[in-house]
Amino acid sequence: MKKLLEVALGILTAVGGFVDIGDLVAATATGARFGLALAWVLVLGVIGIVIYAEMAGRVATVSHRPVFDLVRERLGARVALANLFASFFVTLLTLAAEIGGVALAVELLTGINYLLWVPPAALLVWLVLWRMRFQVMENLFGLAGLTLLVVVVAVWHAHPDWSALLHGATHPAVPMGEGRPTYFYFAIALLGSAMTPYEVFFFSSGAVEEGWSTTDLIVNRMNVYLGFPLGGALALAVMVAATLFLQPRGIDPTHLSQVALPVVLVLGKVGLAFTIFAFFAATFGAALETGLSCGYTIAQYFGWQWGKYVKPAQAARFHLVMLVSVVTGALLILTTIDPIKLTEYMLVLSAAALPLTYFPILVVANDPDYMGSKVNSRISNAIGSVLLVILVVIMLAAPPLMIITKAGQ
Amino acid sequence: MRKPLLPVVPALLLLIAVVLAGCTGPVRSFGVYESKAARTAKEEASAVENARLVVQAATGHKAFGRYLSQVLTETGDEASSIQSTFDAIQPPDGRSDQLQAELDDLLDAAATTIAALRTAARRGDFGAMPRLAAPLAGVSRKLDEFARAHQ
Amino acid sequence: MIDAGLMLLDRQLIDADGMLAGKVDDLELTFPEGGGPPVVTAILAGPGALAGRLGGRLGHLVEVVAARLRHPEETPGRISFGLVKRIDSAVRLSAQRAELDTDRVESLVRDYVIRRIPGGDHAPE
Amino acid sequence: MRLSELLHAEVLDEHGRSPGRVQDVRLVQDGPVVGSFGAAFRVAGLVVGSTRTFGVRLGYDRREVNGPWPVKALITYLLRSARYVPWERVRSIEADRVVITGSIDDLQPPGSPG
Repeated sequence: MKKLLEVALGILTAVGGFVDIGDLVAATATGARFGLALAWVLVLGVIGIVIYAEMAGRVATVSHRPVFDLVRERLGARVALANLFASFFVTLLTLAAEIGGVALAVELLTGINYLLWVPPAALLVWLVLWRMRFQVMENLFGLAGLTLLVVVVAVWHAHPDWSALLHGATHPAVPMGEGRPTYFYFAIALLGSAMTPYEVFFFSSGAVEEGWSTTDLIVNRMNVYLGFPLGGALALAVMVAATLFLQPRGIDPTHLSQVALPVVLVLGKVGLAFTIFAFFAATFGAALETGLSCGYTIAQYFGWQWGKYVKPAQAARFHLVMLVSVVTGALLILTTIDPIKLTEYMLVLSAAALPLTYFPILVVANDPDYMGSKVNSRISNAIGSVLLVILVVIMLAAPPLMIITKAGQ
Repeated sequence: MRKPLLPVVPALLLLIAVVLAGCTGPVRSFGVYESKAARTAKEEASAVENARLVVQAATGHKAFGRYLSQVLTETGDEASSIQSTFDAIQPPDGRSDQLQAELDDLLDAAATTIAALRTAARRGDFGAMPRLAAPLAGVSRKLDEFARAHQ
Repeated sequence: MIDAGLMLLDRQLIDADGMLAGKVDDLELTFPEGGGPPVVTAILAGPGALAGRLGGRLGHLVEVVAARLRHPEETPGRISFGLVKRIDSAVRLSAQRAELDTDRVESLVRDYVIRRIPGGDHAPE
Repeated sequence: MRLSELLHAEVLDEHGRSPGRVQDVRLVQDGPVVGSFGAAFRVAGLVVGSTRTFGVRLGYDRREVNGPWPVKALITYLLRSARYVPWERVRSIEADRVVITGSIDDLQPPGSPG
């Protein structure tokens, strides 16, 4: 019974923790500009994160080695260092975007300029990283993130033409006035939102933080196989809401407030209150995950003690990296760079950096020295390989597309 | 002896710099000016439609005043940024001058109306908003037509 | 037999208490006095050892930083192979990390930064 | 000497021909007893070949990593020219260069260390 509760809690926090500023921005932007013509990319992205997060969780559970530890072992000190630069840079940008998202959510609530909320938001993020136990942190913000269900309710109450939506999703076409490069540019951003590199850093390190053993492999599978697709469904709901309310009017969203607009129109003030809370919970939870991931990647490359399962004094350099990362992220937002634009860039760079993380996971998940009998099944390998090919193509295509489309304008 | 380490970070920074720098540049022909004007009209139409949606929320008492004035402030800022970006481009010839005049009228009309809405929202005068917003429907339609005509 | 690059290099070091204590950044090989093939006598860990692996300008940069963080007359962090207890997916040591000379930077950061922030010495709640 | 001084060093035979660079160093545990570890590792030989591929450290060639097969096939192909040099054949070690006795023609593939 206790195990069952544990599994249920794990699934719920996986759902609530799935969506972050990247998903909100990418789903709204693509819904508003392309309707559901990019819904298939979200499905592909969810399949990708399910396959690779399951692998990373299984590897961490069986061998007690988190992802970046293995990146160093499999790629060698030199290549892994280049990888560390790229992965850390993208994760730091994501952290900055999430801190910006927290500040924007508070701005929506208070009407006071978001820049004033950046320092307190960053301080609060750091305090939680400094003092709160890992499991408490994960459950609290995972469950709070479930409030995003309000978007599903809003879509339901809007009584949309379901068959038209389904037709749009299953017959993807580039809408009038949009070019093919822009379509693929946003496809990459959307894929990046579902599969950001920090998610596997966090997920695999989390398995070590929580001391998972092989009996927890079932928990790992349930979290991933049920939690992530349901979390993806929340992102899909955001996309549908934008398709219903923003696309017909030709609105190209540029602010977080516009992500909330469809819910406001359907559910009114109560819906708005829930939405703002959900924005706060989702971005704050993700700020914690990315802040930790900044520490995880560097500490795991150098072999330093990391983790919240020990006192800060026992993982001194890990905590120092997190502290510096949170401050740097906050300073980046304080330069008055548009957090939404930053998010869009971050998503494309995330997608481009994915093979660097996913390839070593795929290799180690096949290594009997680490995995014993728990090596990858043929199905995992088949789907994992196909995805990896797609990701390598994306890595090569992203920079030219970014220039051709002027970052999706 | 060994290859230099992949210059990942400089490459990324360069990429971002290129993208950001690509936003504006000198315009020498009518064709380029026309496409910039069309793009401006499309962006402005998006802002105008957003304002209309906010008014719809306001009349139905569907949102807190703070949120409404927040969104209208953002929309107003966006409209003026669109206009100032467009006005910064020198029209290369006489035909472009005409295009500029035509579009600027629409941009002015939109900016004035959104500013009035913003003020009303700040004062909590939501009842007046539908009347104030009335011109936006026409402006939006004309912007849309303009964008289509000059694509 | 094992292949050093494949099964030893870049592996995680774990101390007697289960704490993470750095990586196998390099190995020290010693030629025996009576001749014959070199013997692995120590694990080298820390930035001074890592720099040699990276090579080039970057390696040089790491070396300069590392040299500032330790006494110049000392060689890079060295852990005698006699302290190794077991090698599996990590290299397990029979000493505590505080006893290793690879722990210097960690203890500097701990004593001068982390311990000075309130709560640094308490487990998270 | 450090292990890293051997890694990536170019290997040359008596005729100045090269089978590649040092990819890895094979160790055997039969040296003098050290501390609690028991017999120390002693260098048994060098794995030599192209070091310009990222596949050297993945374990597809010398260990039982078998999937996914396209990756296995690719890496095995890239590393097909790897050879094993027993330590007895190492004549001298200079900066970035290892000279071996005999010809490179009679070197065998490295096989698995286990």
